[in-house]
Amino acid sequence: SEGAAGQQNSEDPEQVTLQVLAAASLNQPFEEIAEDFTAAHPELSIEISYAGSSTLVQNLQAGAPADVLATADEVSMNTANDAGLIDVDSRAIFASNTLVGIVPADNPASVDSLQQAVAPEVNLVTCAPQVPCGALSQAVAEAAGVKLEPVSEELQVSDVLGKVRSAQADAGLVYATEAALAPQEVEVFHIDGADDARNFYPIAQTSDTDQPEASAEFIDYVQSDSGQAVLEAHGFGAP
Amino acid sequence: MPSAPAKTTVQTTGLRATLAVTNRNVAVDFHVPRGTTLALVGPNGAGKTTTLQALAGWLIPDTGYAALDDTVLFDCPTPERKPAVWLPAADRGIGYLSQDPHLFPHLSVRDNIVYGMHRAGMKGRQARNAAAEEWLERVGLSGYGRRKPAQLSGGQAQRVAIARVLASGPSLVLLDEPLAALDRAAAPALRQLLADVLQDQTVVLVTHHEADVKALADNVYRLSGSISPWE
Amino acid sequence: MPSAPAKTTVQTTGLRATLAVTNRNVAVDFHVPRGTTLALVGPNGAGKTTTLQALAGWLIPDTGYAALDDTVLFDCPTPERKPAVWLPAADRGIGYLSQDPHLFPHLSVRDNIVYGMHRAGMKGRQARNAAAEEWLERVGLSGYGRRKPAQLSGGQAQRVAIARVLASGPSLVLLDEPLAALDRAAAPALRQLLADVLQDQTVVLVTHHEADVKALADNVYRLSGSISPWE
Amino acid sequence: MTQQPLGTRRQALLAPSIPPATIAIALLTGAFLVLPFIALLTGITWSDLPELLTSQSAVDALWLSLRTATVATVICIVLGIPLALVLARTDFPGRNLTRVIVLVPLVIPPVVAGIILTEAFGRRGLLGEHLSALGIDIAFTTAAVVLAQTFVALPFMVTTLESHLASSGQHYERIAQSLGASKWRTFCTITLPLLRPGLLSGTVLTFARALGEFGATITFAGSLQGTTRTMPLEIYLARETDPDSAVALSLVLILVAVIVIAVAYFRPTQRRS
Amino acid sequence: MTQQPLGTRRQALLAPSIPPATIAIALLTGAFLVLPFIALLTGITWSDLPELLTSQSAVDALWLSLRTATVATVICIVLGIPLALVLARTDFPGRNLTRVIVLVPLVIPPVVAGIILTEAFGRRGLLGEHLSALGIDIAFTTAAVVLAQTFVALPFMVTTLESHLASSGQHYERIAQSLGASKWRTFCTITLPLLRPGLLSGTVLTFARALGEFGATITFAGSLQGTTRTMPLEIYLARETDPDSAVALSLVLILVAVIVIAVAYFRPTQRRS
Ligand SMILES: Nc1ncnc2c1ncn2[C@@H]1O[C@H](COP(=O)(O)OP(=O)(O)OP(=O)(O)O)[C@@H](O)[C@H]1O
Ligand SMILES: Nc1ncnc2c1ncn2[C@@H]1O[C@H](COP(=O)(O)OP(=O)(O)OP(=O)(O)O)[C@@H](O)[C@H]1O
Ligand SMILES: [Mg+2]
Ligand SMILES: [Mg+2]
Repeated sequence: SEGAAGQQNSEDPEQVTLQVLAAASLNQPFEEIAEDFTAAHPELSIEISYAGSSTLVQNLQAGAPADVLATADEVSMNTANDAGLIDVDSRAIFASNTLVGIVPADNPASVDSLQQAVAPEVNLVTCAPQVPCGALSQAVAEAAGVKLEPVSEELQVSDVLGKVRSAQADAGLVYATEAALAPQEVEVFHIDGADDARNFYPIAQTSDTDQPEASAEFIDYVQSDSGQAVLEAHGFGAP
Repeated sequence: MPSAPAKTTVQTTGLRATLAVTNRNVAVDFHVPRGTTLALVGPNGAGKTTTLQALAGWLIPDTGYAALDDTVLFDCPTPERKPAVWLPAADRGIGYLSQDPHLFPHLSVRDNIVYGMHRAGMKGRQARNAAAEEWLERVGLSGYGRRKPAQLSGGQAQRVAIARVLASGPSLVLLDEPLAALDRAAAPALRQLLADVLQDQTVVLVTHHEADVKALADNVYRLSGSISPWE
Repeated sequence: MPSAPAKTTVQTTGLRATLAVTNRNVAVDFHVPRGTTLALVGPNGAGKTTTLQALAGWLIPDTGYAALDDTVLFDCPTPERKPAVWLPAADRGIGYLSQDPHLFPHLSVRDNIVYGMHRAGMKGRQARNAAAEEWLERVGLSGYGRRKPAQLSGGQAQRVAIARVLASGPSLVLLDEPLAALDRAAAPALRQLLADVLQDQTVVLVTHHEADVKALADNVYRLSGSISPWE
Repeated sequence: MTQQPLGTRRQALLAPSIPPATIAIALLTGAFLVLPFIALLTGITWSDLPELLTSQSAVDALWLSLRTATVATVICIVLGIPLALVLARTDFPGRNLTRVIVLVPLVIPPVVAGIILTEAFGRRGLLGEHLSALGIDIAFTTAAVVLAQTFVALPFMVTTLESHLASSGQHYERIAQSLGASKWRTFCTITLPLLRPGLLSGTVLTFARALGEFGATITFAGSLQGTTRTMPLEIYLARETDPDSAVALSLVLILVAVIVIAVAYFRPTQRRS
Repeated sequence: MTQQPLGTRRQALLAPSIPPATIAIALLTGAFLVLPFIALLTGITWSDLPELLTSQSAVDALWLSLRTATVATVICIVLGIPLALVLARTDFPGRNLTRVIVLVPLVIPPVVAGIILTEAFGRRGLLGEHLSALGIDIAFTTAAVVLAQTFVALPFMVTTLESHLASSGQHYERIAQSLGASKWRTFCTITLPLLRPGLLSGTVLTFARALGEFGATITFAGSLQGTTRTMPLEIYLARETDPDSAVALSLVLILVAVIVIAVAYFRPTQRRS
């Protein structure tokens, strides 16, 4: 499964390229992690493709060359597992994410709790229940005993952030990592009980990788202290 | 030549035109007294069509001045500047039969003839259709009203184009070789028709045929601006 | 009329044509002996253009048969079925001057004339350009080679179209009112040119003018299929 | 004489033949396009189809898509014809700049189109701010969907119409005005009818683009069943849980488009009336 | 006589005037399109721009986008002209069905286009399976990007060309063949040059659509820097972290498109050479 790009290092026959499929929300931490990792392992180079988790699984199913898969939810990983695309033994949870509420910086509707956010005059946006962050929102709201009636059920968490950030919406429910992307533009409010319903990020080797050792090393590194530190810096919680 | 009844303006006004189109080597200067027909003759490329186009409002001459009775059609004192006066084509009340018939391809023959009757002030769909039928009969095409222009022969299309121009009730008629495509049998009849219809009208007629000049023209203006190796 | 030298086929073969186009009311049947000119005359709408179009391969007649010397151009025994023989236009070796000049608008006047010289077998860009210049001179337009067709007057375009057809070296020439748009001065000269160029050619000539018939035709075929209120 | 007997052969002139090589390439191209279409058809679990298509969310999405795409297309026609006319037939400084701006929505990724629409017409946007002050709030409404579709589809209408206007010449307009027709009458009775082939192909492209619009809608209008969640959004969502149902829903979208387009498009391709 | 003095006024016939109402609507439409464009320009942090644009990933993506969109456009021209010609000028059973199939990629959401491309040309796809057996594997290569772009952009070329061919008539082709020109020569010297306005607008639409392609690419070709991550994918990723940089990158895409289009497009709009 060596990609075409692996040829650029052909002067060094030992050079190995690791191909990683990662959820788009992992873009920043994984770039940093990859940099640190290859610094420690000069014989390895890493290429990462980012997309939505379900797209990644579909890509893999269609034969995308890859050694490691990291998704933003366990459902996608289960799908990959059911299709025999991953090596079950290598599967691990390496990060988690909690749900938080966000409002535009000037908080036009004066919202600072989930209860206020579901008031009818507030333009609330959430993810659609079909996507991971939407399912999480539903679960949290149910636990808190409120009913979500958003003006829009977004297909991606980044669209929720986008709408709150542009003040198109008065409030939104997003992952803490997502909120951390725009610290100046949105204010975060905590949701009671959200920590009990966390979303976990699994990682695994693909079943047809031809670099099992290197893959395992990378997966280990993500779970190591230095990997976790990077993830934490970007708002991710512990596994 | 008898003229409109109770009008007291100078009978001879009609059309006055002086114009030049430099890069086509065209320069003309003539006067068509009201109610008369001027034949514009000359070799291919002399500028006959160009002159009619300027009068019709399709082309701005480099310099020139033209007036129809009391109305100034255009006034272009210098080639560099915008015309001092430029009456748009639609407001000139001029009927122009171009060298190609150019019938509206999407309209039936009848609707082509009806098209200009708005200007002629004819009211009512019925009246217009009846008038169009009359015109078709005059040009020898009764029964052809429902056809599309693509279904006509060359000479038939030319006849419809003549009817279309005349039916629009113009106050000046410009005809560019109206009888060129017509058969020998039809030409004299249509010539007679033109002679009848145009009798009291101010007309500029482009033609290559002596017979047309004889039958229709009161005056002749000869262009020789351009080349023709046989002149 | 002198003919090609060392050929021993029947000298008189030439063009034989019988054809009918029902819904246009057209039915003709004639023979043009090799090397002669037939004038096709008749009122507007009689079917002259239709006949030429069928011969040129632009239109399939309902029934008909035509052969040029030894080559069958088409054979349409019944209106319902596909023609038994149908030679495509490009393979007929026929030069057809249509009623409208239809010069290729994107080519210069010279390139319009050069276009058909492939068929005439003329080799080399230089030779072709020189030949085109000669043709332009013949039709009185030397110096116009670089213009675009849109920059010509009606009569000038018609002259180029004539040159274009003749320059393509056709073995049968079909001319639809070639001299209609030409000025009085030019017409006799071009008529003479045609008479010279077409002398040994097989020609079908559509015209409304007695003078053309007299000067150019060996035989006359008169159509009267269609209406003309003055016939 | 008036009613001539109907000919047994077509009266129109023959179409000149085209090179056989082009036919060969056309076949190849056809195959290239047909293959995915077959893949689509074979990829569908037909037994699931009835259930899928009658689900409330699918019906809502389909209905919403039809309404918004139709309205957007009509707006594009009404706005696009004048703009194309001005671009093709008048000469003004900044004409080329206008052309460039017309093409912008065509080039930018739809998601970015959504972002800049928000910055223009959103609650805090350049114009949206003032609309908001007047109590007009289009965010999260069906109007926002129409706006997004219009924005991304308009260039197709304008570009198509402009090229048709540019290649058609203006002889008939000139003659109409010489027959005394006003500008408006010339436009309605000559320009528009003669523009018909361009208008049809422009409408097809516009409608199709509006119907398939996804990125700008999700970013600018949001996604709420029955209000802003059009078919493409519904399909995207379905794909999260079940890629097969996404493909099946696409088939519906194709069928709808084909029916709508067929009504508009196939009439003129028949030879003569 | 050969060289006449250059006229001081344009020799062309006047353009007949258009209704003032159309000018008013055109202005309104222009404003509607300009507003988001202004929003785009004001939304950019210009000081960040140099850094953004010189980042390796942006340069890679831009270069990849340019290459793939250009290749896809060329393929669309080569494949689209014959198909349009066959659709417009020949009569065969199944012509209308072919038209429908040509329009399919236009209607389906790009993500679904990616899915069905995978099912057709992917490693386990209808054709891909056999290609794979031959050692040809296009999924997740740059070739896959080109394939996806070609698939979604081809309908624009075909539809535009077909409507131009349909509205242009075939008189000149007939005359060329009567002058003895072969089918192929007629095609090259008459049909193609006269098709120029349609070809230009088709090329602009095709190139723009290929350049902006996102959904089919990410689904069918994946997103790997330098190989399959085109500008729209790069922009999508940038947007995850920073919408402003997404807008700024879009500006680059717009500039590139404008330059490429300007080269192709603006020449013919100048009056006479
Ligand atoms: N668009 C143009 N650009 C440049 N020159 C042109 C253009 N149109 C016509 N001309 C030239 O202007 C001159 C006058 O043309 P015009 O059409 O007025 O002639 P005409 O007298 O009508 O000739 P004909 O009897 O052939 O119709 C001709 O020499 C012609 O070549
Ligand atoms: N496309 C068509 N459909 C139906 N009828 C047509 C079509 N074209 C021509 N006709 C009719 O066929 C008849 C013959 O037309 P044709 O053009 O052959 O006449 P023509 O002899 O060339 O006349 P002209 O001297 O006017 O050029 C005419 O009555 C005409 O109305
Ligand atoms: Mg003239
Ligand atoms: Mg005729």
